[in-house]
Amino acid sequence: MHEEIIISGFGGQGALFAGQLLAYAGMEEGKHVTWIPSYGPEMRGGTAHCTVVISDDPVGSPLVRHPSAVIALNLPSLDKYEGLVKPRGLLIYNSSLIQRPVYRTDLRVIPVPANDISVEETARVSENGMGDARLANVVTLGTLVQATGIVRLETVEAALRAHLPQRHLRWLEPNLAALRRGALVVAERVVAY
Amino acid sequence: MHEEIIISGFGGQGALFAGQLLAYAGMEEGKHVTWIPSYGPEMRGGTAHCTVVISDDPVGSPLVRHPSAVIALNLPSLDKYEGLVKPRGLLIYNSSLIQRPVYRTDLRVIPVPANDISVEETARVSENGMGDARLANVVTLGTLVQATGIVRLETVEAALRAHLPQRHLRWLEPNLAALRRGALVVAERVVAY
Amino acid sequence: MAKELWKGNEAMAEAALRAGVEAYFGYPITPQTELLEYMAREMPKRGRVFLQAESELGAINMLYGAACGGVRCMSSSSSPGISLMTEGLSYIAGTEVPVVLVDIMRGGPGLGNIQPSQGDYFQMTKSLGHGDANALVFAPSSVQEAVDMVYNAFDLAEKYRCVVVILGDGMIGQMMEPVEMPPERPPLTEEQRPDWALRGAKGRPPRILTSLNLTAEGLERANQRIQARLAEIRKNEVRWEEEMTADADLLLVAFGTVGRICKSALRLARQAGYRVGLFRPITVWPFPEQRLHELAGQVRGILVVEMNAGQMLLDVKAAVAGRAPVRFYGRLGGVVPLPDEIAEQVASLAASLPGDGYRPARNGHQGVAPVVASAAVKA
Amino acid sequence: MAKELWKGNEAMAEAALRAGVEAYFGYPITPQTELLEYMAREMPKRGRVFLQAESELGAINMLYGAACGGVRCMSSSSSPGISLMTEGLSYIAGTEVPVVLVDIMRGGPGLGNIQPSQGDYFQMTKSLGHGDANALVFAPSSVQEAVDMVYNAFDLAEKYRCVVVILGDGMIGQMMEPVEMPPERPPLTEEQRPDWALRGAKGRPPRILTSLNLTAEGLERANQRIQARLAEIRKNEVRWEEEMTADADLLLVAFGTVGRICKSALRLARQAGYRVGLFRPITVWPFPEQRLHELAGQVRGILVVEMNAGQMLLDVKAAVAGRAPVRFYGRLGGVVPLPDEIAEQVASLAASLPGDGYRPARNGHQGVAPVVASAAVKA
Amino acid sequence: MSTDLSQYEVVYRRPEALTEVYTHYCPGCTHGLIHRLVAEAIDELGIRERTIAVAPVGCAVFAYNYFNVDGCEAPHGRAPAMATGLKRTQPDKIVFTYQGDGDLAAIGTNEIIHAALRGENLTVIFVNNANYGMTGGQMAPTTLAGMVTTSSPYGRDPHLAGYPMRVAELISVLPGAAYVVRRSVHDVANVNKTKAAIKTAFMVQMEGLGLSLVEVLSSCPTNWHMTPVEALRWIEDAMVPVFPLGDYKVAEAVVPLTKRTRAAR
Amino acid sequence: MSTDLSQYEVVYRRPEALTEVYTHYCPGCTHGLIHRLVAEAIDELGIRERTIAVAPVGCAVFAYNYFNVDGCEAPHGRAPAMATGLKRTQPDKIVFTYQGDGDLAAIGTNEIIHAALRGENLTVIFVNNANYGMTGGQMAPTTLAGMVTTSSPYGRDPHLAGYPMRVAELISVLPGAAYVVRRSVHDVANVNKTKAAIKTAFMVQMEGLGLSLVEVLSSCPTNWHMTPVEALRWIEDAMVPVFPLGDYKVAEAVVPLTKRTRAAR
Amino acid sequence: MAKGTVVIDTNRCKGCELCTTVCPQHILVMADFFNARGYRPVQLVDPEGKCTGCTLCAIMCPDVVLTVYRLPVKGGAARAAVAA
Amino acid sequence: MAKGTVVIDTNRCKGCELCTTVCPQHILVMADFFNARGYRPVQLVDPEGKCTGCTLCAIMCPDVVLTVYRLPVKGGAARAAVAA
Ligand SMILES: Cc1ncc(C[n+]2csc(CCOP(=O)(O)OP(=O)(O)O)c2C)c(N)n1
Ligand SMILES: Cc1ncc(C[n+]2csc(CCOP(=O)(O)OP(=O)(O)O)c2C)c(N)n1
Ligand code: SF4
Ligand code: SF4
Ligand code: SF4
Ligand code: SF4
Ligand code: SF4
Ligand code: SF4
Ligand SMILES: [Mg+2]
Ligand SMILES: [Mg+2]
Repeated sequence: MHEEIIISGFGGQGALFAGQLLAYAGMEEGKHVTWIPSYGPEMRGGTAHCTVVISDDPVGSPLVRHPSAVIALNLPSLDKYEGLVKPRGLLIYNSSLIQRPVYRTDLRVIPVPANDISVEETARVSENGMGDARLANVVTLGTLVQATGIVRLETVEAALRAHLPQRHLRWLEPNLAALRRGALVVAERVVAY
Repeated sequence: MHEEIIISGFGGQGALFAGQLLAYAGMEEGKHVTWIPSYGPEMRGGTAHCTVVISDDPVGSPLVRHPSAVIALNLPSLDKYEGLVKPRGLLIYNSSLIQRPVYRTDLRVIPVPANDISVEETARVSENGMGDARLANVVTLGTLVQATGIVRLETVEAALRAHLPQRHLRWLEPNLAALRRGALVVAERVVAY
Repeated sequence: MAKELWKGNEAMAEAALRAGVEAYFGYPITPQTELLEYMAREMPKRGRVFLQAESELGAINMLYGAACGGVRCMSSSSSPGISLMTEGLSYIAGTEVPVVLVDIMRGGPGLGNIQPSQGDYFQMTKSLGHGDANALVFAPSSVQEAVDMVYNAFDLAEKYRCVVVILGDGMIGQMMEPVEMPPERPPLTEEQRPDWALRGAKGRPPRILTSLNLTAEGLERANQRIQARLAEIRKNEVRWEEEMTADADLLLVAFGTVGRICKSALRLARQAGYRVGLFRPITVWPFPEQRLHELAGQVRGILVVEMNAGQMLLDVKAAVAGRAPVRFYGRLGGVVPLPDEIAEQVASLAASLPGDGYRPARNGHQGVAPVVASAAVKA
Repeated sequence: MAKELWKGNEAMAEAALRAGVEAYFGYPITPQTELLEYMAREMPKRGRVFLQAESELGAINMLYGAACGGVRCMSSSSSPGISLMTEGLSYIAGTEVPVVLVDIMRGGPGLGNIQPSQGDYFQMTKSLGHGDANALVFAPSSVQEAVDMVYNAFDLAEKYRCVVVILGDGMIGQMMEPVEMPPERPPLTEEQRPDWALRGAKGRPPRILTSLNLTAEGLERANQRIQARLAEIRKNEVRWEEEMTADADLLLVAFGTVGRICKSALRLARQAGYRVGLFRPITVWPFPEQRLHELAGQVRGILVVEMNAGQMLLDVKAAVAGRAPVRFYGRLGGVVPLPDEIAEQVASLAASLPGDGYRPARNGHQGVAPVVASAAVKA
Repeated sequence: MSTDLSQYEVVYRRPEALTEVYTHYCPGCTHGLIHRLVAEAIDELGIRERTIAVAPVGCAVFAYNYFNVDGCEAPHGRAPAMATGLKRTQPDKIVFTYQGDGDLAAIGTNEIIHAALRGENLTVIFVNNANYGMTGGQMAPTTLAGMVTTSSPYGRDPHLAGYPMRVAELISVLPGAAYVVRRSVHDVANVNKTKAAIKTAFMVQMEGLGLSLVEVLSSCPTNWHMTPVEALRWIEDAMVPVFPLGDYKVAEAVVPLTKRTRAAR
Repeated sequence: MSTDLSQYEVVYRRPEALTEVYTHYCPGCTHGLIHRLVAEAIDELGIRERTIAVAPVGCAVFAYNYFNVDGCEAPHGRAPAMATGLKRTQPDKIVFTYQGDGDLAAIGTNEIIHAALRGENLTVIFVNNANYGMTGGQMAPTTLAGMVTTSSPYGRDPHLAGYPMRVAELISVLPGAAYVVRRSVHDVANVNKTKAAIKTAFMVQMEGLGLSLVEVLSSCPTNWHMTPVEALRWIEDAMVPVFPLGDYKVAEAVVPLTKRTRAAR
Repeated sequence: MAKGTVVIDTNRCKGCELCTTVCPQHILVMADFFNARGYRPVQLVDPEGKCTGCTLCAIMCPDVVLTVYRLPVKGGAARAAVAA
Repeated sequence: MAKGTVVIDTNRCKGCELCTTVCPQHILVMADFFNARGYRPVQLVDPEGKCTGCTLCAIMCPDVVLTVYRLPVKGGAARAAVAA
């Protein structure tokens, strides 16, 4: 097993954290893992992405040109990575924000209304009953894990429990819920292969 | 012909200038020449010396370990260079300041009362009739040139005319006289060989 | 101890803390700033000295001062900042006081960018400023290796009274990997301080630490002492890694993260039927020239891969001494060479060699169309 | 024109003036200060810019600014000051603006002393700071050669948009020798200014000069452009001198003043019956590797002599590529190797070589007892 | 709503001395605002075609892309030296540096002090945002006491890291500095005053009177973890008391110029 | 003349904090005198065994050979940084730098300013002799207007090279500086005042009050081309008017210390 | 009251809201959509023509998003353009 | 008048004459010979015992050449030694 995943989105969308959760889970399951962010001024307001490699063998390159799976949390990310996914690879995108169709036909594509799901799940615990999009990253991570089986969903849940920053503890339950909701999407709507 | 001369003395004794005159004269006579000073903090009050190489061939090393001739204008210079002159080389020293005998017996040694001669020559032109030791360097240079024939005395005289700084022009005649006086010393007292 | 996921910069900082670093001086610069920020958080907690200097010149000279006191100290920076440190490094090396320096290289020359690069190879392994100053330079290829290097760097620096450099790149600094952290060591006691350290001349004659020696003879002696120490290092500390060299007739040579990327390239090329091995210098000064010289006698050709225009290449050529043709593949400006393109380069190296006519079947991973080799590719 | 006796530092300054240097920025440091002082006297007389900077950092960045305006400009310094300039040099090289720099090397590392040395070879030929910055580096062995190099340096710097370094040592700076000064050239006219120069965006789009390029791909392209220029230099500007190589079976390799001292050593060794030749690189970057490689095929052994611990040695080894054994004789800390001791080293090299059994009669100049070879002598 | 603009006069438009390039600054970052003021001053003085900009290393590193003038990029902190090299060799040009507080007040202190000492005819726009913006918000010499940054995570402790550096005060001590003032851009009135000062600063150079430096208190909403609006309020509430606005040095010969710029508004 | 000294009391003897080494200073150079004052202060305060000296690059480069304390050698201008490294890691030690005007006021301005800004507990002895002595008398930032040096052969032109830098005034602006004064050694009274100031400066460090800097006007007979006696007169006549003697900063907490040193004399 | 209007270069706007806080007429409001660069841009909502062309918004905008227009007052030129 | 004397470390003296200019008794004069380091050292010429041990010479000497002695005044200690 050797999977190379890129998760990409706007600065605040939590792509980097989702990648770390995945890496933690991989490590817990005894795999070799690397996680590497894009860094630099482009982080200022622009997009941020990270690359996670999970493998049975020691990881050579932590950077990849052609990932086996991509999560695109916004349109620029889809624009940037659609062309790069390996043939027969997996492309998950945030259909709440991205309206355009996917052009590649040699990919497994899963649109996830990640913002909408996040809004629903966060609304449950927010004081004013208004939800927000902050869990879109975890939603799509759920989808990825479910669709690929790179790691088990429970391991990601454990990683969430272990690594969600203390100050965000009240968001643990919504996170777990978002993760599971994301996983369910796979069953619901596999659009193309 | 390949001569390597070191001229050495206290900071103010003009060793460097004497060396330059010699180098100029060598150049005028179509030789290959180099002149290199000692430099650095030791110049502060300490001794200063220069090495002049005059040769029929292009000069390889401008520095020498074993000069063929040395002019020692003061005692520290004699102490430093007596042991380094080449066997059968020439050692000229300022006997006005140096009382001790020379120990080497394989050298041609010429003591020159350079300060005394200088005092005499400078007294002639000074306002108050008091001489000083400032021409000791040129005196010994005269001795060197006369004793070795490296260059002709007239060429050194021409060099003096050409390179004595403008502001010292009134010292030209005394310089020329000092040079000639130094040359005469050779005839007078060759002490040892 | 269980492994944890650590970011390279922070992992190195923590390793230094556990090794007993007593003082850190630095100045922010991407992509090493997390190291400084980690120190800012953790050093005060443990009662140790953290100080953000006004510049890299300030930092390296604060380090110099602390080191003169026999204190375990360290700094970190990245390429432009390292350039500013070279005068100080030369003084430190000339004074023979131990310091540890982490250099997380980025793209140059000039301001360049903040992507991974190996453009400081020359300035860290060769010149270290003016004069014959040399550091013991380690090039980590993983976060764990970086951690272990930092952890051991202080002892080595003290043993040889030298500068120890951890020469990583942006990838090492920014990447997260599982790490097993070494145990915390007790701090140095006053008695353990070296006998040359400036601690106040109480009950003993004053000590002087200087790199100045006005006479040529005196400075030559000082240099000979330094060179003798460096010779000891060359004897004792050369380290490298080999992979699949036993039967190799082609050899990849790469250091740092490029070395690990070459491992993937190696697998691809082996799948494609090439008998290729990997030689990864772990110390880049001293360079493992002896072993490379031996291996060069065994292979048909050597491919050096670097993220620069060919710096280690020179050491390789000198070590190989004509025993095998040496080719170079370099990416510049922060572009990271990836396994597939390196594998392509191996193939084209093999094709270009006279060799025994053996031409492997191209049945392995095909990758994508190879990127055009950079103009920096040299014969 | 008649020859005059010139001190190296002042001669180089005058040569620059005659070549049309428009601005000089520097900071005092022995043994190059006379160059700055000459500029202080002469530049104002000719209506040009002399400015003593607050430091070498100031000087190199003033130079950078002037160069961005397409102005003929220069600076000079010595080893510790040069170390402080490397960040700026890397920026200048990365921005591709032409400057001329004189480095009069002194003993290191650290403060060292002010005696002649060749300890900046690595930092001037290899790293020039971080990244793959390279300068065209000339190593003069006489004052006349230094003068000619400086005189031509500006044209070369402008042609290749690069840094040109005159790499001398304290001897070159302090020595007086007869010099034939080249003629004064007319100053650049406004039309002759290069088309990239910052002169105000009057009637044209603004111009930008920078070394920054945030994307890896963009910076790689910039680097490739620079490397292409450097390749041109390698093609066109390699220079060296040979003496008595035709029949030589031993080869001395030395640069700068050591190269000229080796000429005397050569005569001594020839007198002693050794068939020795001299190879003196005049450009040390680019290093004349091709010709040395050829010569290496002809000789039984090579002796590299330097005033450092063995820096050019690495280039020699890489160029020789195993075709002949390479030995090293180095003096450190400002000690100047003299002809007799070098001749002794030639003899001991010859004795140590397997060769054809030929052993010359020792009938030449005996010199004095050889100094003990420095600890820096390496196999 | 389609107004017929042909009836209207333009009362505010993009200055010519700014290019059309989108800036990379964070939303609400006043670097952009200060750029605009510089550009307006250049336009109003009619010096665009003879101005050369020296950009710093800091968030304003790309300033040369935004100013519609010849431009270059100095190593971190060395802009005044680079500008000196430009101005000394091209005295007819107008050369300005644009520098952050890390750039000018930390690594580059030496260069600015000596440029001021020598009275270089340069204009320095000094943007004080109390932190190193570009590298992610570390402590700068200008960081306020107690202020939390990524390298002063427990708040700047004056006993360990000193009190904030007051640059205008420091530079004004130097004889070669002709015009040294501190301004802010936290509201319209202060923006206008800043603009006048920047214009004066350029005029000082045009008259060859020596170094002019305008320190501008500027926001960094991203690293201050505030909204842009909050950030401006914080300048007023927290920064201005530590960095009092005002004229720290107005050389004799500069006084008439300040009157002219005031009148022009 | 053989006096029986056993009857006598020693009223002046070589301080213990000076070694017996002959200094390399030129005849009449007051570097040696200032060394002596520093040594006396160290002796009187009883801190010799816990003092560390940081020598500069400049004529005082060998200061570590002359002070009978642990010592080291900083790169040109970096002594305050090196001293910071020493003091921060050994706060119980007394660390001082001894720096010339080229060292501190030219290449090393950044380091001294930031040491002062941070309020490093260091003592700085700043020897202002209006030129670069060691390299043969070039212009320094402190060179007087019109003064001829080897790098200002036509006299320092303030329009090109600026007016002399007044270091004490500049440093006193910085909040972390606790005690900043200017003194001179051109006559006995001033030597004594300098001594008191140096002693105070060390006491400031002993009390942990921040940076103390004593600027001392000093002679360079060699490069000024004067006799030592003329050189002292020149300090009084030419330098003191440009560099007024006095106390530029005496922090609240330092005032009692100055009284103590005055009383002790 | 002078009559004015502003033209918004929507894609240039970063949605920082600085203009909205200074507009005396409160006619600048944030849009509920994102522009091409992912920011919520400002919009002029001035159905009643309240804009006076006072330029305050433009003076505070860090991104030079706003061009301000004003109807010339009869019998006199408008206030001199800030950037002539 | 207190009675004192000075001891001169002759080889340390650089002949700068600073001490001679401050001695109120004018009893320090330059020698007519050179010391081992080539300088003309200062000499105490005090046949009449005019030296008061005032230490002024030592205070001005840049090379710590002079050690100053004073006969204790009866009924009281000498002025506290400068360097205790
Ligand atoms: C020599 C060097 N050191 C450090 C850096 C990293 N660096 C880039 S910008 C910066 C700080 C910028 O802060 P400031 O000048 O305040 O500008 P701002 O971003 O706040 O506008 C630093 C330290 C560098 N590029 N070069
Ligand atoms: C980096 C560097 N630049 C320049 C020098 C040369 N240098 C040595 S001492 C000195 C000036 C010293 O002047 P100052 O500090 O005033 O001391 P002084 O000799 O006058 O007491 C200089 C420029 C050096 N050693 N290192
Ligand atoms: S980081 Fe701060 S200073 Fe930099 S662009 Fe963003 S808000 Fe502006
Ligand atoms: S050169 Fe000047 S400062 Fe240096 S020792 Fe001589 S007199 Fe003193
Ligand atoms: S011009 Fe004035 S009234 Fe019109 S939108 Fe702008 S701030 Fe509001
Ligand atoms: S101030 Fe400018 S950038 Fe900010 S919201 Fe208003 S128009 Fe947009
Ligand atoms: S102690 Fe006083 S009186 Fe005696 S020699 Fe010295 S200065 Fe003169
Ligand atoms: S002051 Fe000191 S060095 Fe000078 S002459 Fe007097 S005793 Fe000698
Ligand atoms: Mg800032
Ligand atoms: Mg000085």
